[in-house]
Amino acid sequence: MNALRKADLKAIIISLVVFVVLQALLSTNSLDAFWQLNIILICINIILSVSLNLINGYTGQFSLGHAGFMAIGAYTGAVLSVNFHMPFIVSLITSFVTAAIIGGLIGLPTMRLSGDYLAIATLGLGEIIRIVIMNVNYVGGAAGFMGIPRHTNFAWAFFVMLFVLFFIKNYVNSSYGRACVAIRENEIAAEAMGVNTTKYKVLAFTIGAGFAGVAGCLFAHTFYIIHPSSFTFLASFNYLIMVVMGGMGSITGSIAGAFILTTVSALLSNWPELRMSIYALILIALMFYRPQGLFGNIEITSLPVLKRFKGGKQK
Amino acid sequence: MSVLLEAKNVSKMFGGLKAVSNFNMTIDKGELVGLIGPNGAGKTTAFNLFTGVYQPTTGIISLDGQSLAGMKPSQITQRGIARTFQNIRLFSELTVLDNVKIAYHTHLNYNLIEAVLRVGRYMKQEREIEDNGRELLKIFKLEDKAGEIAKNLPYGAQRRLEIARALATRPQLLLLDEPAAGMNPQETKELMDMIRWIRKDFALSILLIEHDMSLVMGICERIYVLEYGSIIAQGIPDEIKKNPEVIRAYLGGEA
Amino acid sequence: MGIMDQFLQQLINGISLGSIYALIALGYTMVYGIIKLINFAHGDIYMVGAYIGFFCITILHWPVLPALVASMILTGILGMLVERFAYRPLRSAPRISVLITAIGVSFFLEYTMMYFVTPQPRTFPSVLEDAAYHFGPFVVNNQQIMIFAITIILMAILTYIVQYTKVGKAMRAVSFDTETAQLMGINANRIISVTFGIGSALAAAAGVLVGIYYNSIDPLMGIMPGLKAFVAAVLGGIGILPGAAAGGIILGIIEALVSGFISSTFRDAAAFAILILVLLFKPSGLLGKNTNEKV
Amino acid sequence: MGIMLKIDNINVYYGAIHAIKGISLEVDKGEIVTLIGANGAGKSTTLRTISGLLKPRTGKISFEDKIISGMPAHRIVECGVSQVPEGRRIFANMTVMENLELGAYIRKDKNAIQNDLKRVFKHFPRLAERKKQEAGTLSGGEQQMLAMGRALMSSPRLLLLDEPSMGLAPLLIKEIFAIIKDINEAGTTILLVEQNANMALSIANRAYVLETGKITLSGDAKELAASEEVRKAYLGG
Repeated sequence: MNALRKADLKAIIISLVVFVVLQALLSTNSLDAFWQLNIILICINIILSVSLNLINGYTGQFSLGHAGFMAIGAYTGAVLSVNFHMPFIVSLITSFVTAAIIGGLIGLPTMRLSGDYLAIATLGLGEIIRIVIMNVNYVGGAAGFMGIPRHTNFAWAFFVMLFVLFFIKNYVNSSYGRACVAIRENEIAAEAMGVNTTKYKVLAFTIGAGFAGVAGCLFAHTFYIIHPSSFTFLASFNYLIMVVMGGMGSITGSIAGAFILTTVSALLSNWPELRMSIYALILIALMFYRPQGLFGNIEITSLPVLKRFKGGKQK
Repeated sequence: MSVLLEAKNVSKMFGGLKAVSNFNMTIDKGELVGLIGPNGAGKTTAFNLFTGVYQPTTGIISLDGQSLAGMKPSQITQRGIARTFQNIRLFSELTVLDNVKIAYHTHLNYNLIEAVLRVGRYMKQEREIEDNGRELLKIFKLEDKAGEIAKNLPYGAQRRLEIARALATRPQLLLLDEPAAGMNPQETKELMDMIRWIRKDFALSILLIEHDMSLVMGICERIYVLEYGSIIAQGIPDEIKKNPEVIRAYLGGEA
Repeated sequence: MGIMDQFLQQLINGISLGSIYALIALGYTMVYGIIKLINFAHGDIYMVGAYIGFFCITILHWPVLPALVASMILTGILGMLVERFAYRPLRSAPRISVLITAIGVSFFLEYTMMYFVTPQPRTFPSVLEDAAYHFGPFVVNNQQIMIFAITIILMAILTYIVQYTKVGKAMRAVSFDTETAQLMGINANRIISVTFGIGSALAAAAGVLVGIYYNSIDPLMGIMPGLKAFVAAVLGGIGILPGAAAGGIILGIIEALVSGFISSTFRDAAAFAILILVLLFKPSGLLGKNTNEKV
Repeated sequence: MGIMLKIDNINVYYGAIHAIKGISLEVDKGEIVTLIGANGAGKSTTLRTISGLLKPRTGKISFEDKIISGMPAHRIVECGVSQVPEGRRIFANMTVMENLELGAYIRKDKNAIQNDLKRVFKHFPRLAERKKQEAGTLSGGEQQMLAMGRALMSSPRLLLLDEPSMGLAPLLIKEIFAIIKDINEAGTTILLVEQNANMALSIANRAYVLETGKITLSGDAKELAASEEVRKAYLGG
């Protein structure tokens, strides 16, 4: 019928193939427990990096508080599952809603700030969220929240990730996404083109926060316990680095960034100090030699090699 | 002829400084008006007041009889004023076509769900703006550059794209801030033809700030001259050229 | 102890802690003022300073003052090296690249240090005898007196340098308008380097003092104070030296009061809450002037 | 006598804009040369290129037979070229005295600096009265004087002035131009960029007219002042 739909269909088929292969590997126990866990973590980190990319990469609003929204989702989901025995899907949806609402409420005043000031404000807000959680005994305080059922399996993580990718990809390819990118490129010109910049900034922030909440909920149900110290601003840095490494404004890039960093981090987990030093050097080298990230703002589907197979109306 | 834009006794203070004072101006429907004056006279400030970037300290600006007071720039664009910028402000990392597509923003009305699921109105409207955008680019001789990144265009083409983008918002009034700045004489000449032609074909009014006097004198029907934030003269080009106040403002006193 | 006495005691504790924030914040604000970079690695520079001081005292058996000076000099050089090799090549790069580089430098310093000294906290030797002085109802100990004294001396030296020396005037000029400063014949790169050196030396002093005060140092000790110091700098008005000093002291006092009267677990939240309130209502800080973007 | 500054066919770009299109000009020792033209013609760009704030893509600039194009800006000041930038750009948060001291940044000889300070205060007595005042609180005219005084403190052999009349009332403009003439008579060569053509031509020896990045006219200042072409360059044909 048309190119868009055909591309969607192709993406779905590829995703299913990937899923079946990985699921087969998992159910035949070809991967040990460590890697089984890491595959789930990769899916979760992809959700986090892609949703942060919507805020930082596409809309150009420098947020450093992503881990805070992840924490909100994680704790919301855990409370619903443990204390209210809700089905997992309800926990996931509620995590989205709660994180999105708080994200929106935080976004409204802070989106007036820009650049460094926004970065530091969101960093502070993320920390406040974490400290508040740490002081609520109902969720275990500083000791952490224990006894969370292990609902997250590979299938859940994978299909939720797929949904988020689908959502954000289509979002950025609509007038909503174009408004975001226009704000990133030149806020004054965007406003002059009739884009209500406040609205779209807050909307991107809300959606990004919501999906971080979803990732948090998946994360909480991967382990038996969650702990406020998993959601410090250093975690936010980590997601930011995935986005920057992959390329701001590229979904493919965020996927690659999350995949590479999670894998490398898993591979080097026996040498923690060395791992972080190497990591730091790679980061600095990246900024020197490829500051736009691995993919820049290009998607894999628009690489010249692949373009030939697409029936688009490219000239 | 009916008045499209009217500025009545508009003043703008920055701190204690009067950037624009007692500014009066009318633009009729279909008119092509110039705004000139030495550096720092307050011309761009006037544009920023018309487009809602600044709010006037005193005075009223109205479009089609409706006051624009308190409106954000995006709302004013929706009312029908579009502009270009003195120092080009394209969405420089995006393609030429996407630059224009963004400008159709206010004419799209599908909702978030439709966008994410890509159904109904989304598909129809996206196709429309794609076609309209390419159509518009053709008019500005940019159709073969649709897929290029805006910042890679030659300078003159960037200026044209900025005008095309402004027109995509479907304005009644187009404000051009130094459209010929940085252009060579040949490009300037083509630009003059284009401005005349846009005005006629898109049936709109144009107000332009320009330093290139050959351009201003060549195409404007009426000219306002601004100095130190106040209008010191207005009239048809031939009057302006001979006006001793204007000559003094430009060449300085003390001959 | 009455509530007023407790208040006064917390005030003294707050000023001690605040002095340390102030020393770190001065470097933050100087660097931000001159190249508009949130130098996330500044807190780690402070950590390195603490370790250099520690080794001078424990291995070389130096007295505290020479150790402090040595730490300041070596850390100052480290700061200049970081600027020269990590930030200067990115002078015309987008802000985010430099910011990410700063995060990278921060990680690098933390974990390289951890590789060499292990993650375990070290006990900073007590260099002063544990004496406490009673001034009416409240108590000041030796360490606190030393912190006040050194902070005041360093601030006086800094003020002298910035206000009255040639290089200080050049620093202010570059920070106000780099291009015009060059038209005065000022080598901006050299002045930026000096700024990093001085800022890092102050952070090193803070590191040594904190070791003396809390008796414990570790490779990740710089993260929180680094952020807090940035909050202090924003609170006082980023780029303004007296602002950073005042911001540091105010922040220290507020934290001490929150720990004393509410709960120590909320003291970090208090710092960040202040940050956000300042950013939303007076982003230019207590001593700053508001500016508008030109269209 | 002899050529002091020689600009040889330079091309300067601002991103995609070709701002200076092959300009060549010369300033002789002891002269006042003015560069006039409408807004956006490239006058300031030319001065910024001489001072090293911009690098020409092609062509070269030499000062006293030394090639200065390509040198960093602070080295060019050391060669003896000082600029009063457009919009004055004084250090508003410092005192008048501190601004003047920064002007003498490259110099070491304390006595010579003191002499120049006296000279600056002689040209601009108002600055002496306001030595301790914060520069940002000065009036526009005083700020212009401070910017000029600051540039003189480096004891330049060539002084570049960018739009000294901008934003000033007519009476002040007269005063400033009289001082420029004095400074020149005291031995400093001057390259003056002005929009106020009549004023500039009245004190200059020679002039160049700049239009959209090119020199379209040049010659004796008195002759140009009388010519119709200058008016056309500003107000269009």
